[in-house]
Amino acid sequence: MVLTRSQPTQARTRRRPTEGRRGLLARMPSWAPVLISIAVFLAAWQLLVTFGGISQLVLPSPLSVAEQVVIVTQQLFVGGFLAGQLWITVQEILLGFVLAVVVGVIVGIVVGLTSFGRRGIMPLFVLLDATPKIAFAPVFIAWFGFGIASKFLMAAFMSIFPIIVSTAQGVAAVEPDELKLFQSMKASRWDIFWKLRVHRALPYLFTGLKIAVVACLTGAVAAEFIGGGIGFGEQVRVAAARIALDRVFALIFFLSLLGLALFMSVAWLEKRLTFWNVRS
Amino acid sequence: MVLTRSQPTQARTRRRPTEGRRGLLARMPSWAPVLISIAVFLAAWQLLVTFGGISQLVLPSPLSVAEQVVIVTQQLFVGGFLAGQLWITVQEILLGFVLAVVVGVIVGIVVGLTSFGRRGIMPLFVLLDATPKIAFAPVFIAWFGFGIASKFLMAAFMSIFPIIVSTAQGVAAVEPDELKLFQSMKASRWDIFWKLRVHRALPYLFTGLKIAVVACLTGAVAAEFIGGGIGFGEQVRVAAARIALDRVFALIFFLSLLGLALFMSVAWLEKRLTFWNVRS
Amino acid sequence: AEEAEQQDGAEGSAAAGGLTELSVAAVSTSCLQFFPLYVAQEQGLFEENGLDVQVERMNGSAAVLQAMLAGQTDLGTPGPVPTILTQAQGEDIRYIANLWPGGAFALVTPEESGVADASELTGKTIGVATADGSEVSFAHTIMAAEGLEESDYEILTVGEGGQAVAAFQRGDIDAYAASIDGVAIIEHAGIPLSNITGDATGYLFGNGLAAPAELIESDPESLEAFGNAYRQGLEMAIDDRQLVTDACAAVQPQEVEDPTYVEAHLDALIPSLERTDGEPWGSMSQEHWEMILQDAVDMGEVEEGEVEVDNLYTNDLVDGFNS
Amino acid sequence: MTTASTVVNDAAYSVTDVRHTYGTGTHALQDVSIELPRGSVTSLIGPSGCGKSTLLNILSGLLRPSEGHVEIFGRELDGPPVEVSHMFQKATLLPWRTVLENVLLPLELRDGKKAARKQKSKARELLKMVGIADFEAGYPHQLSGGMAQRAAICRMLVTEPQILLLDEPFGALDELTRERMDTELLRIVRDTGATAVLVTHSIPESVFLSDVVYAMSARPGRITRAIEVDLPHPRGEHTLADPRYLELINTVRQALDEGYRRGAHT
Amino acid sequence: MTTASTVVNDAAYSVTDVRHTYGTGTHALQDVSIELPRGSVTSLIGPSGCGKSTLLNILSGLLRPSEGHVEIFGRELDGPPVEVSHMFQKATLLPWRTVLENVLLPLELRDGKKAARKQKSKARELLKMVGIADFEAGYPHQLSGGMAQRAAICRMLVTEPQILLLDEPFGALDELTRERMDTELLRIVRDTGATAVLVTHSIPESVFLSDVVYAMSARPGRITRAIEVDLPHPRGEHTLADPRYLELINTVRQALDEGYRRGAHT
Ligand SMILES: Nc1ncnc2c1ncn2[C@@H]1O[C@H](COP(=O)(O)OP(=O)(O)OP(=O)(O)O)[C@@H](O)[C@H]1O
Ligand SMILES: Nc1ncnc2c1ncn2[C@@H]1O[C@H](COP(=O)(O)OP(=O)(O)OP(=O)(O)O)[C@@H](O)[C@H]1O
Ligand SMILES: Cc1ncc(C[n+]2csc(CCO)c2C)c(N)n1
Ligand SMILES: [Mg+2]
Ligand SMILES: [Mg+2]
Repeated sequence: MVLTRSQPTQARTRRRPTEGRRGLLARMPSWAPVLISIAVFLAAWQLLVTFGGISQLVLPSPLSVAEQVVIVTQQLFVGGFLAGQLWITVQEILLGFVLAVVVGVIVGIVVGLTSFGRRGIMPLFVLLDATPKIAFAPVFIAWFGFGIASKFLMAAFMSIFPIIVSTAQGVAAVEPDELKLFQSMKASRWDIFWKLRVHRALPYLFTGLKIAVVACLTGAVAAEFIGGGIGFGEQVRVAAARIALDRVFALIFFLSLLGLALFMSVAWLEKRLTFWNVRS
Repeated sequence: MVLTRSQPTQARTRRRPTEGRRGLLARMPSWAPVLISIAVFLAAWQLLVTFGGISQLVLPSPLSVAEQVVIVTQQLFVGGFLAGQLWITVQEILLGFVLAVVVGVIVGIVVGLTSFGRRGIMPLFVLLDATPKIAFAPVFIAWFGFGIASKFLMAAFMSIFPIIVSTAQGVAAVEPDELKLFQSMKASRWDIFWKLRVHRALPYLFTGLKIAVVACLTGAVAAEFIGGGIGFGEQVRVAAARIALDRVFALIFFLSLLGLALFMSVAWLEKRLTFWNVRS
Repeated sequence: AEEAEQQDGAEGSAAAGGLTELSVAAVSTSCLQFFPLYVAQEQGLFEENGLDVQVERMNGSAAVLQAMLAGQTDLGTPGPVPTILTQAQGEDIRYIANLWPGGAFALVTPEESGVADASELTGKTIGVATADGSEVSFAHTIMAAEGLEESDYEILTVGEGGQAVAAFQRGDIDAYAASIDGVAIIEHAGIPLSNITGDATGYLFGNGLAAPAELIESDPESLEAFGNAYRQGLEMAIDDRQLVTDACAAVQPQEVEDPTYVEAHLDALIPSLERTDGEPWGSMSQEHWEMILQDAVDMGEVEEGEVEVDNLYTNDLVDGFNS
Repeated sequence: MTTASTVVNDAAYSVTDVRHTYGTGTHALQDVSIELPRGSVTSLIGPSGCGKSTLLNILSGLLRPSEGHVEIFGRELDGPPVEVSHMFQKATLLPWRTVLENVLLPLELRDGKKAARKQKSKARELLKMVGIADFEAGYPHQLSGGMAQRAAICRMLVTEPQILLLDEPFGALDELTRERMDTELLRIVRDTGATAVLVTHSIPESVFLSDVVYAMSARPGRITRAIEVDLPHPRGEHTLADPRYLELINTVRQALDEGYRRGAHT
Repeated sequence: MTTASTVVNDAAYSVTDVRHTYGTGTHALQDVSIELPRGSVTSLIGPSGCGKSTLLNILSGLLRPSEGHVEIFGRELDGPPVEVSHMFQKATLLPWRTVLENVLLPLELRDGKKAARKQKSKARELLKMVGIADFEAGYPHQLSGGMAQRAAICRMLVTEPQILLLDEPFGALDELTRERMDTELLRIVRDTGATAVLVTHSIPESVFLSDVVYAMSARPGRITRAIEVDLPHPRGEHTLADPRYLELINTVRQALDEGYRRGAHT
């Protein structure tokens, strides 16, 4: 139906008037669909395990995973061993991310603002970014040892390329009209950088940061996986070695929450800092 | 200098007249800067190893890596064992990528075109995408065995989320003007999809594909790393286990070339299929 | 037996040429570590025993046990402790043969450190190759025999090969507990090591052949044939080490590029694979299994009484292995 | 002008008591009743945001009015009717199609790809008529704004519509190009006997093109004046010098200024 | 009009034999020589692509001509001079700054942040003058096109420039809003005694605002006619009814049409 009487709810979907069959769904609060699909997913999983004759050691049931989630949560709250391991991983991620952002943004600016950087260095980064960086994990361990250093450096290594590339794109992607405006106002290169390029680069940068923050988590976990010794990712590996698959899933669940929290923080910051970037 | 006499070379950098100091660099052929920076990088590395007193067990010299690159190249050309392993990894990546593209695009379309998908399912994918997917590698091995299956499925799993997200964004991001045009011409939903949405979705999709193709390589290698048994990534691990770091670096070099080739293929396809997408 | 075979069609169905198909998963991707398997394969010993064997390589006991439970493979070579853990979770996978009667692990220190006895490791750090528990309990057993508590030393997972070398060079570890072939790799890289294992761990045998109980029930003949071929592979390789290089060239050529590397491996491995106590190849002792299970209980890995020793293994097939 | 609404009358459109309020609460149109004779050219002019596009969208069947009703050729309007072609301020050519493929799009959507391919010669004729025949194989990004707008005209005409709805079709062009396009458009409309409704911001353009100019007040839009344009046909360059032309321009300006002042426009 | 170029004369600008060819080979300007007296308002009008913006960019010091030279207040032009403010077709407000911060930008760039902050009251006055004082804390995306353009005017005026270069400043506005802005602008220019150069596509606008209208030919742009506008000051709504106004519009149109026909414009 093309013709629809306009109703209050229609404003939201203004862009697609032909698709405006507004039923139950439209009247649900916004969290309801998420809960519904989670519930359906969990129910299907439980049925598969119950009636599929699959060993718990191969695919644990959601119920036993939930039990482990409860147990892990309790342990985390008590603040014992597991909380310490989580804290180690959090440190690795945060240190790695901060390092990647600081170095990546600086390198990205240099690369993006100089002709040599764009033509001579950028292709190298594309090459490096196309390597499966996880293959470097043993090298990092050998260089930087078994402590936190090799892990956060690996996390930084995994996450720095999207930051460099997006920063370089960002600082190079100034609006010609705005550049002309600044030039006509006799702005210095310094002012053009700080009062124009930086702002225009932010939306690009945040695109890179959102990819990077997830890559950073992956990097820390991968380094622990391969390098062993410490951290929450290592606990996943220990649980896997003990064939405690329900525990594995429960621990992964916490890692996902951590990833989501980091992602959301970056997204929140993006919204605050690039509030002006409304699609025109 | 703001005022510059316009010269033929200026056309290229029209957007930044203030940065137009055109010297040696501008007159070099475009591959020269890349070679220069590679040469500088390798020289610094060799000097570090030669005079830094670093054990070859920790950081091999570029020369010994180059030697190994030659050896590996010879072995690959002879078409023996190593070529077979490379072919296994290539298969894993291609199968994984094709699977991720097929499933990811279909899921992305469903998610992007339905209100329930956007509101109920998309957040789940964001959550999943924020997990360190590498933690699932042992689980994939348990489910799908040691053959190629568990590896290409892992590769697909690592690369599917950017495809889903970008496809969903793409099919939802139709230009309102164009949608109105189609509606005024009484176009069917089918026509709106195939003759409008698909085209507008392509640039988004390719952004996702370029991330995905690198993630796919990482996924295959990580699965081999952790799951063992077969493939080029496994050869990296074997070399690392026998403390042949020069070989490790040489093998990683070939994996990078593979990654670059895949990335370039996708970029080439993008240029062909979205030739019309010039920034206006 | 024919009826049972029809029931369990998945395992060991008769293939063309009258050979019975059987798949086995090794817990390591190293060819040298499991050389009897590959020699048997390369020399056609499995065919001679009426089998068509498919060999897979994985990383770790857990993955192999899961693959067996998921029906991905018929046989595996897990360690005893992971097998105990599997039984504790209600799955019936049993040892049918002991592949490493001489023990799988060694505790070593760099020669230059001058440490010659485990008792000198008080306050030091012991590196282990994997966190899968075997090396850790191995180290604990040695230290406990010296009267040291777990709090008297540190355990650090460092991985294998280059990572262990780096750990020594950086001074992150003072001793290293790893599989004997892992130790051989480090020595071969030019770091002389002293073996300070001692004899407290004499009862700790290494990985073995394991199979689901149903398969042991339904097709013992094929399993006997498999063990027989494996034993023959071991014996042939001991007589002619070149067979190992030949077999591994097809599977893991990187490992046999350097003949001295192969020699170092075989020198280290063969003594622990050979039966020196006069018992038939593959057999296990009730007493050793009880001690290993008790260790697992003491470490808190399983509850007392959760696993019965009698269910963990069977010596029923040993005669077949040695026929 | 009252006729029984059940009887088919001579009007292309008859709009009765139409009001429109958007879902957001914006009250866009108020009590609009107009009758558009077959073959007439009508202009809508008024301040920005007064509801001109809203009214055009209602006429095109893209939007159903909150109140009132619309008849087209005597029947109740219900969704985009086949007789109508709608042209928007922006050319909105699909950038992945050549110019010719863009022109053929409405035929392709109506009759399928095969049927559209058979009509290539007709599309080419139209392109020739507007002077961009050489560009049929080019892509939109290779065209200037004026050329793109001409391609959009061809696309609009290729289905031989009986009714043309034009929403500021030449707003993006410079004044001289625009005047030429106006003249061309007028000729086409007269030649084909089509009915046209034009939304514009340009007073001279509205006078030059129309039989009637409707001036609208600021939001909520209502029709404040209907100015009959009695300039003789055919119109052309000579019209611009006609004193009556300038007089009518002033009349429209005044009508507009009143509505403008009454509105809340900033 | 020949004066020794070393002597300081009364002209704000004197342009001698300027030609410009872009790096791409586009020959944009040909033999342009004009003199702009202090305090005058000059319009440049001509077909799209004829080089109007190129000429304005040369006057603003953003572009150095391939040949010929330009003097400003008797001295050789060399980079953007302090006396000049340049305004472009698009308002180009920085979206991350409030309206007030946007207006203060030129002061901030010239004198630093601190000095700029002290001039807030002056910026506020300007905003009040153009009627958007209430929006000083708002962001550009909250403004309509006309409001944004007014903010850009304030930004242009805040440095009290002696010369204003305006490149189609109101091209994006609707006709009535545009007329109001024109009137406002004219008042400001006259009040401050500034010299202004205006590029426009609208013939009536050029006549209404200027002392002299220069008509340009299609590319390569050259000045084909200079039309002195002898309409009395102050101009306003009454000017629109002045028969001399309409006469001058026709004169400019004819001048332009010649140049248009001679050019290669499609
Ligand atoms: N889809 C919509 N939802 C809500 N409000 C709308 C919608 N479309 C238009 N409006 C509002 O309705 C009013 C009339 O809009 P309309 O586009 O019809 O004006 P217009 O006369 O065409 O203006 P312009 O000359 O700027 O094109 C405006 O206030 C506008 O903001
Ligand atoms: N930076 C540039 N490099 C190369 N060519 C240019 C450049 N800027 C403008 N041109 C070309 O020079 C010619 C004159 O351009 P200019 O922008 O001065 O025209 P204009 O009269 O301002 O046109 P419009 O009315 O469309 O704004 C055009 O053909 C244009 O394509
Ligand atoms: C990946 C990997 N997993 C487990 C072991 C343990 N392991 C398997 S066989 C063997 C030899 C004696 O049993 C040992 C120690 C290993 N080495 N590598
Ligand atoms: Mg409108
Ligand atoms: Mg211009």
